[in-house]
Amino acid sequence: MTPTTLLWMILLPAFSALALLAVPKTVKYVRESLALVSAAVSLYLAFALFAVKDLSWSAAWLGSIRLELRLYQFPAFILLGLAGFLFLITLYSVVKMKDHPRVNEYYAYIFLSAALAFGAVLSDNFVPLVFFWEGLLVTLYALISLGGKDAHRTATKAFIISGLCDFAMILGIGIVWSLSGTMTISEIGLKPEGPAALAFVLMMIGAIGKAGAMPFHTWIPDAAVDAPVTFMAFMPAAFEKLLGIYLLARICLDIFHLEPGSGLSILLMVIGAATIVLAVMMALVQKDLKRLLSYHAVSQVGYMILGIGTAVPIGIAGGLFHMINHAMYKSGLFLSAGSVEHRAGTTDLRKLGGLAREMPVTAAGFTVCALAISGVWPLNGFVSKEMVFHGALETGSIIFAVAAWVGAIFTFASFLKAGHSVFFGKRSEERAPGKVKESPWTMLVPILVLALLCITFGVFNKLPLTQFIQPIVASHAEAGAHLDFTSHALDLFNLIAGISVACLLLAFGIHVYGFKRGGNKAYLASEPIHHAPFFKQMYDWAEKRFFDIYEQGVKFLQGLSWVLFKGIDRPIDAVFEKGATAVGSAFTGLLRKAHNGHYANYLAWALGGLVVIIALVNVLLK
Amino acid sequence: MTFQIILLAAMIAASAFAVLARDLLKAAVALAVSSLILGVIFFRMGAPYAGVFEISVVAGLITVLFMLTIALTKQGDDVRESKTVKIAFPLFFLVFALIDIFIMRGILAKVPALEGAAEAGTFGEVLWKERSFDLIGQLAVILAGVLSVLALFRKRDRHDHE
Amino acid sequence: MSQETITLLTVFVPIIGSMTIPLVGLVSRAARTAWATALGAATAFLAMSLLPRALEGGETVVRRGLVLGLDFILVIDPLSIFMACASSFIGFLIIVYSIGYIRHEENQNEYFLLVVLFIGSMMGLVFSGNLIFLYLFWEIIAICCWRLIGFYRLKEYVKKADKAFLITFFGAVVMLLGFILIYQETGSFDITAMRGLPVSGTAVLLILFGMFSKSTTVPLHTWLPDAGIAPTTVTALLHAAVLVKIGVYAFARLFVYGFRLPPGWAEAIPWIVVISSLIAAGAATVESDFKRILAYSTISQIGYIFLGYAVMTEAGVTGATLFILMHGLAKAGLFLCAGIVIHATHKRDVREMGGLFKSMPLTALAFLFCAFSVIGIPPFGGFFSKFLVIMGTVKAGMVAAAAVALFTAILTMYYLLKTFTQVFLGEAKAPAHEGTRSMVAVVVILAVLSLAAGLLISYPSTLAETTTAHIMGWLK
Amino acid sequence: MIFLYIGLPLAVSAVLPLVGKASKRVLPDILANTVLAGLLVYAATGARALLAQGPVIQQVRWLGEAVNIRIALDGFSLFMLMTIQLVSLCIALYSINYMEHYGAKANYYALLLVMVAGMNGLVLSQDLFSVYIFLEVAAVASYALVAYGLGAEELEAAFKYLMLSVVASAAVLVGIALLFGMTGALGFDAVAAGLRLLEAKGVAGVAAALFLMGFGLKAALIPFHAWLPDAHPSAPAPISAVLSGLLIKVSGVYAIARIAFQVFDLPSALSQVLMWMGAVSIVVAAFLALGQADMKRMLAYSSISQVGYVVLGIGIGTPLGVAGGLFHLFNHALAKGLLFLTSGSVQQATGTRNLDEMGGLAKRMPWTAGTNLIGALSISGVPPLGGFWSKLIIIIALIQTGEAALAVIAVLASVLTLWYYLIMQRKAFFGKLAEQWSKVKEAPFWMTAASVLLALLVIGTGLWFATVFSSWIQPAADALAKGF
Repeated sequence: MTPTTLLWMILLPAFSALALLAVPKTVKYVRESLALVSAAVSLYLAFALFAVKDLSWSAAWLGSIRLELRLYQFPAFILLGLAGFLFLITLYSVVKMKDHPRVNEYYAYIFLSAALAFGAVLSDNFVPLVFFWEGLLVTLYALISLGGKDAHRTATKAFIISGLCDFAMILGIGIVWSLSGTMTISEIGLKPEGPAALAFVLMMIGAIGKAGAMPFHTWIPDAAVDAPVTFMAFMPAAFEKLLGIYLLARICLDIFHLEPGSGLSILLMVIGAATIVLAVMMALVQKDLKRLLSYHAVSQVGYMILGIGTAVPIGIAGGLFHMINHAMYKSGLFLSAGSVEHRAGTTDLRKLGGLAREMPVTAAGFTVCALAISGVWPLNGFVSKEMVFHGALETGSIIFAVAAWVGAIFTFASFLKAGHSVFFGKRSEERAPGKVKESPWTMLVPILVLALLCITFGVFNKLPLTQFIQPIVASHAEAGAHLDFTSHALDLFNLIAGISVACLLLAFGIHVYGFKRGGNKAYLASEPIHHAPFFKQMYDWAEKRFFDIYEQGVKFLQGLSWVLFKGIDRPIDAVFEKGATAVGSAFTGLLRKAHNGHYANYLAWALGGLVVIIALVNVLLK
Repeated sequence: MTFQIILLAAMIAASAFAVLARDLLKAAVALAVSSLILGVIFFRMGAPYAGVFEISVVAGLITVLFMLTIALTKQGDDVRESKTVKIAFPLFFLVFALIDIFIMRGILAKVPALEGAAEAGTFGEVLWKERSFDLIGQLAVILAGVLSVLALFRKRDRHDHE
Repeated sequence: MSQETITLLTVFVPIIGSMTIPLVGLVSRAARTAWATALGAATAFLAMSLLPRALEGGETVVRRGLVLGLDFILVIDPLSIFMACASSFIGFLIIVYSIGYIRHEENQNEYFLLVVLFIGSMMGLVFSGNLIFLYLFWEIIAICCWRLIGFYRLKEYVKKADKAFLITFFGAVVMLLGFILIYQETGSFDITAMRGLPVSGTAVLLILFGMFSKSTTVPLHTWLPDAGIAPTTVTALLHAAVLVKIGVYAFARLFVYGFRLPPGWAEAIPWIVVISSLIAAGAATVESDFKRILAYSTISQIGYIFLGYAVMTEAGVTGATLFILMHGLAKAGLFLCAGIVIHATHKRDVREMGGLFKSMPLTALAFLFCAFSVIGIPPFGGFFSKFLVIMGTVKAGMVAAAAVALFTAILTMYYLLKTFTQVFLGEAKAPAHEGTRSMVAVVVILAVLSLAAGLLISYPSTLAETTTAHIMGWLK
Repeated sequence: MIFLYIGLPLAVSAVLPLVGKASKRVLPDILANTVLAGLLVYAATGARALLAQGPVIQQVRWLGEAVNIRIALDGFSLFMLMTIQLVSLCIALYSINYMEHYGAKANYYALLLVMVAGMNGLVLSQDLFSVYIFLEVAAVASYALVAYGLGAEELEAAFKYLMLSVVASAAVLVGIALLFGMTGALGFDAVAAGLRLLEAKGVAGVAAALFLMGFGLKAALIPFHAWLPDAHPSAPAPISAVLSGLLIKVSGVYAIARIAFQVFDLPSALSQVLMWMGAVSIVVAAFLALGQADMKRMLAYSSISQVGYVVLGIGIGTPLGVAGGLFHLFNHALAKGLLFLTSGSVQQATGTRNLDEMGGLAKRMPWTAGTNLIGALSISGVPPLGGFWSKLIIIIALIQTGEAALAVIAVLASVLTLWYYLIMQRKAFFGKLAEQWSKVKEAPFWMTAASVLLALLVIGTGLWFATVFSSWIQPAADALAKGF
């Protein structure tokens, strides 16, 4: 492995993207094979690099700023994850996106995103980091635009929200740069105090914004409806989570040294906890599978942020582990939803039901992933959530652990509702029996692989924890030198796990209660909560997008613009357009009135002038 | 002395004619004659410069101006003055004159003059030797006057369409 | 040829050549157009042939003594070469586009004469090393600009042209007063002789008037949106290649690489331009006339260039220099796309457009690319310039100003995407067709260049950095 | 033979009416133009060489005997002579076509030549009374020329002009009398010597004020300007051009400058008064011009405003200021002459002077429109034309002497100037062609040629300002400000 491999890691998908764009639409198979091959090569490279783990490469770039790439434990791991998802989603797309009218663009954007994401992960300099990071905005916009008729609205929304976060990050980077004097990330290590604290917050906004935490999440549920489902599995579920949390971890561990119990740590935990609870409450009442999943994609980010925000080793490890776990099961879930959509033509919970019989593999994959996300023992979600709980408790603020548990309750409740409505229960009357078939294998394989990974990472959790997570945390000395995963009980039989299990049982109870109240209709299972006194009002407001940062932000922007335009710009223009003319004609009018054509008048001026001049000359002479 | 009296009498006669003449042109010419005589009187009283200037300015120039004015007003409309101006102008003029009188009196009393700058020389000398350049000017003024009258009293050929 | 000769040719080939355009026009229209294009190409080529010189750094001063210290001085250094290349190249592309665009208009002789003269004067301004000659070319540009804005000769249009001329002239004469004050203080009009000399705040204020009026900074900006009534090629020329850049160029030449700003101004100017940028972005959001939106966008972006130079950090200055190029490419692209759209739909109000992506995909994509570049999204060129400007501002300790600038960037994002959506996406409201080949070719070239400038950033940035090193050199 | 400048035009003008009997057009055209061209060439070559050793005083001989006609030629007068012949020649060229329909061309040329002779005489004379006399020579000719159209409006304007001019003459005469009474001398240097001996500041001040009023009225400085907006537009276009371009400068500005410097030695009081008179004229007249719809009236007010600049520049009193003022005098003479000529072309083509009735004439009269634009831009002080450099020098001189307020006025007034010239451009030339003028034709050859010649001079002055400045303006300014 030569250092240039790092560059090829980025260039390969980029060139593939160009090649994919160039493949004519009429040619069959070439595009798909090309995509698969290059995804596979990327995955291979990622594996190879993961084995090496220590490389750096740099080249002259922006004047004195160099294009610095650096590979070590952490990026190598993320890179592997990204490449893996790229491959799986490409495989899935082979069938799912086959008939999409702009399929070549789709592949091109996917591979471009991959290239940019690889670049962002490998960058060891803020400038290339921002370059790749913000470059993802373009592919984000493009990919969402590929959806339905109104997709461009959502695309704009996603673009602007992400842009906001990225700009915040740029400002943060600027401050970091002026404090530390270098753009090379590995040379920086600041204490988040004073201006550095501001920089921390700004960079954090960039990171969690990418990951889709509240309040920067609102485009995700919209995209779930408008954008292709593969995009959802690819970007919000996998890539953006990995990138966002990766950067958050780097911010908390490398660039700044976050102290447990510090104000910033609390801030992060508050954001995490709020995201968990609020997003899951929204997820609970959704009637569309993709929308429901998308809210979970937001909610789960809360756990990661909470974990990293604790700044204690177990919490950080939990957050990171949750990141990779979440990417697996959430991709799996989106892909299953895509599979359902592919065959049943809809993801509306009200129109689905009993699909387990027709689509058993999909149903199985979905179930495993759903249980994993709900934190059911012994799946991977259970382990990582436990670690987060431990971390939260270790900081001494029980409230955050409580919030995490509340999240767990409703997560499970909403997945019970979703799974029940889609795969179990009665078959929907609208659907003729036998019409729906299981999806083709290329779609199923990714789902199954992801489900299996969920099981593996859960059951044999020591393996990923010691192989992947521990070295990462360990490489940041203060945080996790002695983390060996034995100090905290991660099995079923301890108090914390007990509380978690109790939460799950409670969730089951809620579901059953709601199911019965809703006249045995699974999709109505969340209605009791939906219509509870306080919640109803909140949900109504949320429905009207009162809490949507974008909608409110746009209103603010428009209002501000209007004020600036009418209040400053137009008055200034009036000064030139009307004011100057008015003053000119006023003076002119006055003077013209004096010139009335009477000789005597003029003579009087002349004589008056003479008197004045004589007086002036004489005064001035003295 | 007799010559002086004759000159004075002639000047008065010319002036009276200038006032009484109904034809404005003749009046102007009469005024010129009157000024001319005045110039000679100045000279004879030992003020050759005053004489020369009197002839230059009044006899030459003013006459031309008068003739020109007559030529202009003959064809032009009357210049109408508004009532306010009629009142305002004399008032202003009065004030101006008063100020002028007082200030000028004060100043004129104090106007210093160099010693020994008395005028000297004969009329011919002053006119020919000292002020000969003005002679050309006077010729030019008269030429201009003649040309002006020619121009203003020309047949309005090709101009009537305006 | 020596650099001196090349530079003199760069300035005088277009200026003198422009005078011959109507003469050629007497012979044949095609020959005239070809001749004008050739002059544009020659200018761009001559300017670019100085590039190797720019990369070496250092400067050459050409001097021809005249009376009263009004010497004719040319300064050939990386800054002037960079600016000359950017302007002449974009100007050349616009001339090519014009071939198709104004084919059916009257007064084409005058049009080409003025455009070439415009570019030539720009070259003169860029290389001028004497304040008075800077002013001289400045005003020749104003004259060209005035005639070109009123090109369609409608009463209201000519009024707007007069407005533009008067406001910029007002600013310019006030600036001239400032120049004279400087002359009084330093005893020279020679820019090269006054590096590092302190000047009074009054002079700075007066000079800023001129720069702000030309580079359309609030409150002397409103003529620029009104100038949108000009043919689109002209607006593109004004916004991208020449006119509005001369204020910032002069700023760099005088305040960064010239005399020293008195204390207080270095802090005040960034705030003025940042707020100007914000106000203009707000106005762009409210406007619905296609070209007015873009015009306000220019005003807003100019603020960044000023900001970069005003903070006087290396990153800021490099960023601002790059910004001139990037904004030139992208804004020219945006205007020329707008030109194609307006040409095809005969509408100017974006609310009456829609769904044009289908009928003119290349134009739409070019527009989007250029919009991304203007917003500052990687991998487009505009990203680097904006990023460096922000970095420079933060480095200078003006975090709040940088924050406002970034907020403006969000607003930029909002209105440009909104415009793109309104014009190219959604329901098709009017039948339309793609522009002529030369027109589309030019916008595509500009879009691709916007992208390429980002992907191959190391080339322009090396040049920009050499420039910065050169002009900041005396500060140390 | 410098005396030719006075004698030749006078002689020719005397015979011209007779020549006119023989040939109504061709001979007068040729004769008048040849005289002016010859004098111009002589000014540019021979007279220039004469001056190489310093100021020249020539004694005229009459039949072998020295008569007391002494004419003084220094840099300043030479510069003025040059300007006078240059503009007059262009105007005479223009008249070849323009004066066709007025008739009596020979008489017209004769008057024009008398006026030129008057101006030349004024410039060459070196004593107060001669100045006065030649002032009147030029003035008398100009009254007749203003009224040359013989319409009611023209006659009224000429009458008003005459009436106010007489007041001016009276003031000048009183001033001369005062000085003569004090010093017993009339020659500039002699009077100056006398005044130095007397140290009578107050009375000298009154005399200076009288001169200021008298010549100020000729120069149409505010508040003595009221005759000009009537007189200048009423005259035939070439005459307007001479009046605005030359007469007000020679009989007003030149006389003021000569007397203020050479007789009074420009005390600072006089300098202040001059500068402020100039400044007030600049601003007030600019505003007045702004409100005009009559093209020539606008130009007339503009003349007042620009003469303000000239006086402002000269009033500064430093060599640089004087140079700026004189340079502006030159530039304004060219540009305003040009503008009046083009306005004449427009009037002849369309029959109107009302800007509101015109529109888009550039389409039909490209040469006229183009030259008009050049003149307008030059006067507004837009580089690279001549007017820019002169204004620049004036402003530099103002700043150098610390007159910041005046500098600001001078600068801002040039925006006003540009404003009204843009209005003129917009309403007359730059815009859509108005329906009724679709058949308008470009001006005839000589009219166009004269305009183009002037326009080229304006451009040339701008581009080769350094040469013009160092070879003509600088010696003139030195002659005035430094006294050699």
